[in-house]
This record gives sequence, structure tokens and C-alpha cells, in this order.
Amino acid sequence: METLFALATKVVAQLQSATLGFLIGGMVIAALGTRLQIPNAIYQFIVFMLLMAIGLEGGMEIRDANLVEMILPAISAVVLGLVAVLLGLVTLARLPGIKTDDALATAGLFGAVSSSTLAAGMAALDESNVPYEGWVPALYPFMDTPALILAIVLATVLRARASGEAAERVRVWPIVKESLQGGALTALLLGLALGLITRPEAVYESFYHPLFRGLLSVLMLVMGMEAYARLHELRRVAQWYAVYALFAPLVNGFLGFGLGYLAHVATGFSPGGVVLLAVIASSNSDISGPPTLRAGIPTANPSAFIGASTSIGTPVAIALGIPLFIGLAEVVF
Amino acid sequence: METLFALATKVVAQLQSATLGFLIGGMVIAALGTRLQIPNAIYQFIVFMLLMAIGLEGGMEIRDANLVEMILPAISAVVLGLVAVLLGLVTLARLPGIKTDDALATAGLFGAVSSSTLAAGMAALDESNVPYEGWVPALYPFMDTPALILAIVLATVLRARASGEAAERVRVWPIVKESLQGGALTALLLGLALGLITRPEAVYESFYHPLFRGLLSVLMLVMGMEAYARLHELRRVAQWYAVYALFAPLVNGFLGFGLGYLAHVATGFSPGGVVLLAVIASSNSDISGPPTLRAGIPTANPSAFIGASTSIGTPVAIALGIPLFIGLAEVVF
Amino acid sequence: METLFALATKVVAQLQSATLGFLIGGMVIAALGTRLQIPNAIYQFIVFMLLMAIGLEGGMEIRDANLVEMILPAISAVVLGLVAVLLGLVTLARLPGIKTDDALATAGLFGAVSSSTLAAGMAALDESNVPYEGWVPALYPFMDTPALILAIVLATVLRARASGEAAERVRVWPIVKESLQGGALTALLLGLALGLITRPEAVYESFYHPLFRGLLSVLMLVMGMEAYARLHELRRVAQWYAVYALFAPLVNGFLGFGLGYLAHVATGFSPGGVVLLAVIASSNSDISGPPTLRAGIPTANPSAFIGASTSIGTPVAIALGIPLFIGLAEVVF
Amino acid sequence: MFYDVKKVVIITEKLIRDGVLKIVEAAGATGYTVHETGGKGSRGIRSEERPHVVEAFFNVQVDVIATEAVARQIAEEVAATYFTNYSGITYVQDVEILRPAKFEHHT
Amino acid sequence: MFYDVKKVVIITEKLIRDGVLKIVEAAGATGYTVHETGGKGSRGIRSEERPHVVEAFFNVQVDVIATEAVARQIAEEVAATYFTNYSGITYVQDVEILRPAKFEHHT
Amino acid sequence: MFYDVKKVVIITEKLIRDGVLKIVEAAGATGYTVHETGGKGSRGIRSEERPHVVEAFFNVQVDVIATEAVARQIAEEVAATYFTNYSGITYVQDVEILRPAKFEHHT
Ligand SMILES: Nc1ncnc2c1ncn2[C@@H]1O[C@H](COP(=O)(O)O)[C@@H](O)[C@H]1O
Ligand SMILES: Nc1ncnc2c1ncn2[C@@H]1O[C@H](COP(=O)(O)O)[C@@H](O)[C@H]1O
Ligand SMILES: Nc1ncnc2c1ncn2[C@@H]1O[C@H](COP(=O)(O)O)[C@@H](O)[C@H]1O
Ligand code: NA
Ligand code: NA
Ligand code: NA
Repeated sequence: METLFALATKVVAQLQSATLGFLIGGMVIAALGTRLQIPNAIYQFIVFMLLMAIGLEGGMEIRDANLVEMILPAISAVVLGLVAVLLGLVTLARLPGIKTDDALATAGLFGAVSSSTLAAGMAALDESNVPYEGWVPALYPFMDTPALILAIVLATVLRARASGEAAERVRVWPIVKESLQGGALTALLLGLALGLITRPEAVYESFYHPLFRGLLSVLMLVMGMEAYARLHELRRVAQWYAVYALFAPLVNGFLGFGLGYLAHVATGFSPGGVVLLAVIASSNSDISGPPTLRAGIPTANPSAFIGASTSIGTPVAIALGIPLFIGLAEVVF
Repeated sequence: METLFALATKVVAQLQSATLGFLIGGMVIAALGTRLQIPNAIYQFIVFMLLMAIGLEGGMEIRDANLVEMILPAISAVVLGLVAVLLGLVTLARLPGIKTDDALATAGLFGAVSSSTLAAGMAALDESNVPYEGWVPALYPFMDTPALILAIVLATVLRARASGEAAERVRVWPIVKESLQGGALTALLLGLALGLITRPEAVYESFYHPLFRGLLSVLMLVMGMEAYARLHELRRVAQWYAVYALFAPLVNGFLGFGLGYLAHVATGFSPGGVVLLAVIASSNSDISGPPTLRAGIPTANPSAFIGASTSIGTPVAIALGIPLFIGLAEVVF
Repeated sequence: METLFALATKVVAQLQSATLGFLIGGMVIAALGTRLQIPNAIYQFIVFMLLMAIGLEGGMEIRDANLVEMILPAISAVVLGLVAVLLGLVTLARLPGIKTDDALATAGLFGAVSSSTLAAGMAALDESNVPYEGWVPALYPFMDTPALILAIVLATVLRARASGEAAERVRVWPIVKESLQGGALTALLLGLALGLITRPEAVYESFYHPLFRGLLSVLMLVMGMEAYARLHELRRVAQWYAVYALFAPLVNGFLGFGLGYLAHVATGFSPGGVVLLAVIASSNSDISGPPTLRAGIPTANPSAFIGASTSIGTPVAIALGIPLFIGLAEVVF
Repeated sequence: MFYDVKKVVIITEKLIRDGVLKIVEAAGATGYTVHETGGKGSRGIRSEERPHVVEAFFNVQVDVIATEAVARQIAEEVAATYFTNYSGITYVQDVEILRPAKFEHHT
Repeated sequence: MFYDVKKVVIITEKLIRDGVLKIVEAAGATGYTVHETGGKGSRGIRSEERPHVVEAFFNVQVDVIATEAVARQIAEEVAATYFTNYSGITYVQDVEILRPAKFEHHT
Repeated sequence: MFYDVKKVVIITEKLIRDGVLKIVEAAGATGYTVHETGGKGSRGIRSEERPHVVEAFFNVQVDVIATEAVARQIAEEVAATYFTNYSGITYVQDVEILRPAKFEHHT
């Protein structure tokens, strides 16, 4: 009881965070019909800056990191991405009036990773003074790519089986490439490489790091406005998508917390790292996942997966998930 | 005599300010035919950043402010917006060859507020180490919206009267909404709300505040280039617009100084606050006022009001008004 | 031998610099087919920011500089721009299968100056703690404009001679104007003027200076991606262009080092200044030179000069030239 | 198989885009395409490149594929409603399309 | 001297731009022009202004000048290949050009 | 009432935009509309998306509504003046407009 109360207090306190304020503020002003626009060029650049910062820091940390400590979390990330898709297949896809393709595309998106949620989680941990291994955010692709691939492969196989034809062999490598070539993942991976190989300390400390929190606030505003703008797409599709989008981030997140906890016990994964793994699992891809899925499962209706992800999944992951996992960590560790 | 001399010295010293340098530099390079362009996306983002910064600071200050002290300045702001329009009606509108609609739209613009001039005023006060209440910039909408509304209502009523028809009731609420939904005001109001409700100190101190002065320098450059580019529009219309644009900022500004002074005597409004109120009054809307007026008074010729405002009004308010009001404050207080 | 070894060590150490890492990283991700894009608006703004920073610092330094010390380096800059074009005429233009017009346009580009290389050189000197006179980057136009003019004039004269007609008098002033009106040079010259006349210390220290290195890293990424993207243009033209583009930056740079050394002996030009003069000479215009040349020598094939410059010249100047000249300075001085 | 229908184009101030689109939809068009443009006409130059210091003061072009009747009605209604006070032009062109049902109003 | 040829226009999701351009080139067109646009059709609004939070989810318009046969083939092939799963329209127009050799396939 | 006139379209390098617009105005056109575009033709790909590291090296499209004579003259003059050294295409189309006086030269 007491711990539940402590958890609730923690969650409420998080609601005063500026990060969340910008997200909710974005929804509110969009609902009020503002003409304010953050230009697309600025949005794209912010995403680049955040992921480059994440990559650079990850790369510099990995230089001195104990690689053995990274094995369990990395495997957990892959497992979480795959499990999220399978969970979608046995829940969402079985609901009345839901097409399997649409369900798999949606589950793929929720298994994949959102850079904005990840960055918001990092900022929240920093504000709460909870340290974590600098390479944790770099687990992003370990969860993102497997989720997208599994969703596309399953959809292709099931579609073939349904039409009675022999399933055409799905070529996985083009999907991996397509996924890694996305702007966000490229920035992350390039940052990782530069952090590992070159000496970017000066530019990181003078530019990417100090601007991180501020750029994140602008990104939150954009995500909030976008969440509201996409609501109408959600209204076109079955309400089960909204229900799924409400629960999937929390379920995926708690699974992430659980696997992270095992890594904590086994190889000393830090509490902050556990929280961040949960946040990554809880997040759903809002930037580069959709086109990969649209190309890979062309028969799926984008209104279903994008509305659910952008309008409900991301706000739930940020506004509920992050404070919940931080609160849980304070209770558990 | 001596005070006049002191005032003149002060004004000349201000001319070396970088803010003004960028404004004048912008005019000069535009006149020389430069191909330099500050991209539109950057310009829009700068306006967002400046107004979000102003809003956040205002909101954080209002938290601890004595609300009673804000009453007189807020009322003054409303009065100044309305008086500016009425002054335009009894001066500009009566001049030979000036259509009433055009005059009212112009006076509405000069009654309204410019975020660039406001930000330049804040920077100038900071440079001169003159403190002011952090909520003063948030008076912006108290002057802006009433001025735009009064101009539109008067134009509609007078047009109806002129055509002998019964005046259609002007619906004020849509104009208020349209005005507040503009990008600049939304950013300001959202910042205010976030400053009041959430805890944005960290993001403000690490991002919005340190970038303020630099972004302002770029905005000044844009405003200078734009002032030159719009000159040709001014040439298409009666010269009275240029004359009005030369005097209105100073007259409106001195009225602002006067009302601010009364608030100083009555409820201790700071000298810096008085200057800033004068600067706001002196400024004319160059961003979001024009489309509101164009929609509200469609019969008015945009070349008249935009040329006068952008090419003469804003440079006069920044280059003459700001140093003048700061100088006056040093003499008066 | 030992000095050669020291030089090699130095060059290798520079290869770990983040600046270079971003450049090479850009090429690699472009080759891997990334969809990452730095928006054009951001790119244009970065160029503005870097050149405004260079200009402001130059202007502030010239205020207190001994003007006599600037004479020799300035003359050297002009000479280097002209010599580079003439060298191109007696080498590249004489090669089999090379049209004179194409050769002159290419040599003009290599005689002109690249702001990205210049900024990379400044960052490298800062990292190596080698000081230089703050006005050296402002030598840019002294080399850039003469090179472009000479290339255009020679092409016009030789074309007329070839066609047997009397050469139409080339009007030089329009070319000078066209060159100085380019976005990059305008920003530099405006910055110089503002640095000289106004007091931009505060805005420079709070904005332009701290962002310099970070914005440069993004620019390097763009230049790397662009270098790869333009390779296919190079493949359309004679291989001599690639050969020229490999050697011209080094030859021009060593000439710059040589003239700078003379100025060092004669009027105490600093070792850092000598390096930077070599870097400027070594650089080739990738932004504003091409359209000036396209307009001035319309018969030249842009694939020849742009491919050579962007795909080979700039990477060579940055990746080989800068470490070489810094290393040489450590050996020589 | 190709079918003959019309394309109506409206180039006008961005400010009145929403009003134009309302007319387009009310007339029964099944869709539209919007471009941002700059241009020059009787009321001076509008540029899509320069910072729009004055929010919304540049041009949009709206293209609508529709049946002849709908296309002509849109052109006439937009011109009648807006072109006294706002700058703009409109024109109609022949086009051939593949799926006529896609461009007819579903009532 | 002006010569009669055709212009085929394709407006579709940016995502499949490269696929469309492959069809265009394979059909023998000598070039194309690409615009970024927004619009509304049977599958909802796509905007070119709002941040594309979802990468590549807005419209492109591809214009191709070609001989009548090539133009019609492009329209039909694009529609057959893509318009079941992706949103998009295509239409063909008459145009007059000056240099017919420029728009014929060089084989 | 609709009236028949022409639309001439010029797609060329941004670099020579001002020269093209001078020809357009000198020929007596009353206005023009400018789009930024990318494309591919005989001289390679030009993109409107990538950073224009080389300032001004992408395409603009200029549309001019004018009388038949003016339209054809613009097409021919632009082609003759520029298309030897610069890349570009031009074509002419039929359009129907509402206010013919708006598109005739006021002398
Ligand atoms: N003759 C024309 N040809 C092509 N576009 C035009 C023409 N006249 C006007 N326009 C476009 O329509 C807009 C408004 O024209 P106007 O109402 O004449 O100021 C201009 O900014 C141009 O984009
Ligand atoms: N009737 C129409 N007129 C003009 N453009 C259209 C029309 N219908 C669709 N479009 C364009 O084609 C895109 C895809 O249409 P749809 O496949 O109907 O969703 C839309 O976003 C519009 O840009
Ligand atoms: N067949 C074509 N159809 C449509 N646009 C074309 C065509 N050929 C060329 N263009 C456009 O005209 C520009 C210049 O063409 P070019 O002179 O052939 O390089 C290209 O970048 C395209 O935008
Ligand atoms: Na996930
Ligand atoms: Na005012
Ligand atoms: Na050079």
C-alpha cells in the first residue's frame, strides 16, 4: 500500500516536468486550432541532433565499457522487440474486425523504438539524478530492427498461407538495410561510430550535449501537435486500435523492466539502465518505422497503425510509462 | 538643455549596439542586392524561440509576482492599443486621398505589437543593465488583440454606414480567436502557461535564455532585409503612410511611457517596465497582425499597411524609439 | 627523415579529429544509401552562422590590429588566387581531351575559397592550440574574387580569339559584384563591418562563437554526403579532372605556405596565420563559386568543375591539406 | 481506357486557402492537390523563398480534377467570391484520366 | 515550330517515388520533373508543411513529357502497379513542344 | 464565360530564372507563377531536397498564362536564348480563363 502510494506520488511529481508539459501543451494548442508551426526542416534537424548526441555519447562510453555487461541487455532488447510483435499477433490480431496485416503492422510499430520517447526518458532520468550506462540508448537498433522484420515476415507468410499459395521467401536483408538506412538510425549509428573511433569530446560537450534538453522540448511540442492532428485517422478505424495503443506500451515496458531486472541481478545492469530499457520497450516507432512497414506490408492500412502509435502510443509511453518506470525503480532498487 | 544633451548622448551610444547594427546591416545588404537568404524555416523557428523564451520567463515570474502590481500596467496596455487605433482614425484617415479602410488597417497594425521590437527592447535594457519585471513582455496580447479588434470593428461599422446599410453585427470572438491562434501569440501564451504550471527552469536556463540574444541578432538581420524589400510597396501608395509610420511609433511610445509612469507612481511599476511598455506601444505588428487584418478588412490595400509598418514603423521603433525611451528613463527616474 | 616521420605522425593524429570524422562519415553513409538528410534550410543557416562568426571575429580583431602587418598577407592572397588560375591554364587546359573553358572554370574554382575548408582549418588550429591573427580568415575575398574574375576574363578572351572575333571587352565590375553578393561572402563582409563598427562582443561570445565547432561538424557531414553524391558527375568527364583535383589543393596550399612564410619573415605573420593562408589557398569554392562561374563561362560543363571540386578537391584539402600544413608548421617554426 | 474530364487550377493568396478548399469540396470535387508557389501578377511579387515575415502572404496553387460542370463551377465561384479583394487567377484545362469513378461525387 | 506530344502527371505518396520513376524511365521517357505537394483524396489529407513526423508520408507530383504511347503506358502501368495499395492519381494532357527529338527515347 | 488562351511552361536551372522572367515580361505577359522543382533530363538529376551545396543548382518551373502569340514567343525566345548552354525544357498548353482582360498587355 505504502509503496503504491509512493509510486503514485512519484508519477504525479513527474507530471510537472517540462518535457511532459511541452508534449501536453502541443496537444492543447493543436486542439485550440493554433497556426503555430515548427517547420519541417527544424523538426528533421532536431531528430538528427538528438540521435547524434545519443550515438556520440554511446560510442564514447563503449570505448571504456565492459563489453560483457552489454550482452544481456542487448539480447533482452532483441527479445523484447520480437515478443512485442508476437503479443500483438495473439491479442490485437484475434479481435473482431481486425485484419491480420493491420494488426501485425501495428504490433511491429509498437515493438519498434521511438527516438522521441527515448530522449524524453533520458531527460527524465537526468532530472531525477538516476545514472545509467551511457551505451543503453544505443540498444535502440537491437530492438527496433528485429521488431520490424518479424512483423513484415509474419505478414508475408500469413498472407501467402491465407491465399493458399506457397509463401514466397521473404528476403530479410533488404528490410534490415531499409530499416538501418532511415534517417534516425543512421544518425545514431554514425554517432556511435564517431564516438568509438574519433575524439568528439569537444564538439559533444560544446554543442550536442548542451542543446539536448532544449531541442527535446521542441520535439515534444511537435509530437504533441502531431498526436492531436492524427486523432482523426484513429477515428476511421476500429476502436480496438485505441485500446491496444493504451495497453501495449505499458505491457511492453513492464516486460522490458523485468528483463532488465534479470540483467541487473545477473551482470549488474544499473537501475537507470533497467528503466531506460523499459522506456525503449514501451516506446513505439513514430518516425522511421511507418515507411518501412508501409513498404513491407503494403496491404496494411496506414491509418490504423499511425493513428494508434502517434496519437495514443507515444503520449502513453511518455506521460504514463516514463514516470511509472522511474517510480517503480525507486521502489524496487 | 543639459538633460536634452544627456538624452542625445544616450541615443547615439545605443547606435553602436549590435542589435541595431544587424537591423541596419540587413537593410544595407538588401539595398546592395545580396543573395544572402535566411531560410524561412529558420526565421519561423527564431520567432518561436524568442516568444517561447519570453513566455516561459513571464510565467515563471508571475508565479511569485504580486498580482496587484500587474493590474495598472495591463490596463494601460489595453488602453494604449485602443488609443493608437483611434488616433489613426482622427489623423491618418482624415488626410487627403486616404481611404478609411486602409487607414484603419494601418492604425490597427501600429496599435498592435511586434515581437521583434519587443525582443530588441529587452536586449537593449539588459545591455544597459536596467532591470524590469519579468512579466512585462507578457503584456503583449493585452495591447495587440484589442487594437486589431477595434480596427476591424470600426472598419466594418463605418463601411456599413457609408453604404447606407444597417451595420451587420461584427462578431468579435472569431477575431479574438484568430488573433490568439497566430503562431507568435500561441508560442508566448504556451510559454506563459508552461512557466506557470510546470518547472521549466532547467530548459529555460540551458536553451531558451542563452540563445535569446543571438537569435535576436539574426531576426534583426531578417527584419532589416525585409524593410528594404518592402519599400517598393510603400512607393505605390500615398506618402502620408510614410509620414504616419514615422510619427506613430514615437507618439504611441510616449503615450506608453506616460501611462507607465503613472503606474510607477501609483503601484511602483519599475523604470525598466515603463520603458518596455513604451517599446511595446511603439512597436507595430509585423508578423501576425497583417493576415488578421487582411482577413478582417479585406477591402483594405495590404501594400499600404505592410509597407508602412515593415519598412518604416519597425526600424523607427527599434532605431529611434528604444534608445529614446531608455534615455528618457535615465533622465526621468 | 626524422622530420618526415614527425610530419607523418602529426598527419595520422589529425585523422582522429572529429571534424574529419564527420566529413568521412558523411561519405560513408551516403555510399551506404542512407535516407538521412540535413535540410537545405539548416545547411544554408549553418553557412551563414560560420561566416558571420568569422566576419565578426575578424572585424573585432582588425579594430586593434596593426594594419601594416596585414598588407603582405593580403597581397599574398590576391597573388595566390591569380596564380592558381594561371597554373590551371598551363597544366589542366593543355591535357588531351580537355576543353579550355572547362579547364579555366575548374581552375577558377580551385583558386577560389571554400568556407567549409576554412572553418575546418580554424577548428583544427584551435584543437592544436596554434594561435593566429583573428583577421586571417577575412582574407577570404582577397583570394576568392580575383580567382573567379581571372578565370572568367581569360575564358572570354580565349573564346573570342579562338573564334577569330575581336574579343568583346569583359566587364569586370559585374563579376566582382556578383561574387560579393553571394550569400557566403555577404555574411562574411557584413560580419566584418559589424565587428569593426558596432560592439558585438556579447552576441559573439554567447552565440556565434560557442556554436561554431558544432555547426561545423554538421557542415562537414553535409560536405561528405555531397562529395559522394557528386562522384557520378565526375565519372561523366575526363579522368584528368580527378587527377587535377587531387594535386591542385596541395600545390596551391604549399604555394600559400611559401608566401605566408615570406610574410612571417618580413612582417611577423604568425605561424598559425601561415597555416591558415595555406588552407585558404588549398581550398576550392564549393558554394558560391559555381554559380558565378556558370554565369560567367556558360559554355563550360558544370559536371567537370563541380564534380572535381566537391568530390575530390574539398576532401583532399580537409583530410590531407590541413593536417599537412599544421604538421609542416610544427616542423618549420 | 482514358476518359475526358477537366482540371481547374486556382493560384491565390495562401491566406484564403481554406476558403477556396471549402468551395472546392462543396462543389463536389473528390480531392485536390496543393502547391506552394511564388509569382507576380497585378498586385506585385510574392515569393516562396524569402522569410514570410508577414505570415501567410504568399501563394498557393490548388489543382482539382473534376467533371466539366464541377470544374467550371469551382472556377466561377472562387473568382466571384474572392478575386475582388484578393489577388488570384483561375483556369481550366482538359485532362484524360483512367478511373472516372474516382473523380465523381459519391452521394 | 511546335509539335504535339503528351504530358502525364502522377500524384502519389512520396514513399513510392522511386518505384514510379523506375516505371517512367523503363517506359522510355527522357526525363521527368518532380514537385513536392500536399493534397486530399480518398485517403485523407497529406500536408507538405507540417513536420513530417512520419518520414515520407506526403505527396510528390511527377510530370513527364513524352510521346503519346509512352505517356499512356506510364499512366496505365503506374496505376496498375501501385494504386491498389497506395493512394495516388494520374492524368494525361496535350502539350506542344519545340524540340521533339529531346523527348524521344535514344536507343 | 470562359475564353481560350495558352499556358507556357518553362522548366530550367534556377540560376537563369531572372533572365527567363525578363523575357516573359518583355514579351508582354501580365504575370507568372514560379515553382521550385527537382527533376532529371539530359543533364542529370537536380534535386530540390538535398542541401544545395552548390547555390542555385536546382530547377524552377515558370508558368505563364498569356495570349497564344505571347505564349509561343516566350517559348521560342527562352529556348533560343538559353537552351544551348543551360538545361531546360518548355511547352505550351491550352487553358480556358474567365477574365481575358487580366491576361492582355496593358499598353
Ligand atoms: N499571367 C499570369 N500567368 C501565370 N500566373 C499568373 C499570371 N497572373 C497572375 N498570376 C499568378 O496569380 C497570382 C495573383 O495574381 P494577381 O491577382 O494578378 O496579383 C500571382 O502572384 C501569380 O502567381
Ligand atoms: N480530384 C482530385 N483532384 C486533384 N488532386 C487529387 C484528386 N484526388 C486525389 N488527388 C491527389 O492525389 C492524392 C492521392 O489521392 P487518393 O488516392 O484519392 O488519396 C491526394 O492526396 C491528392 O493530392
Ligand atoms: N521528358 C521530360 N519530362 C518532364 N520534365 C523534363 C523532361 N526532360 C527534362 N525535364 C525537366 O527539365 C530539366 C532540364 O532538362 P535537361 O535540359 O534535359 O537536363 C530536368 O531537370 C527536368 O526537370
Ligand atoms: Na517498443
Ligand atoms: Na503598438
Ligand atoms: Na583556393
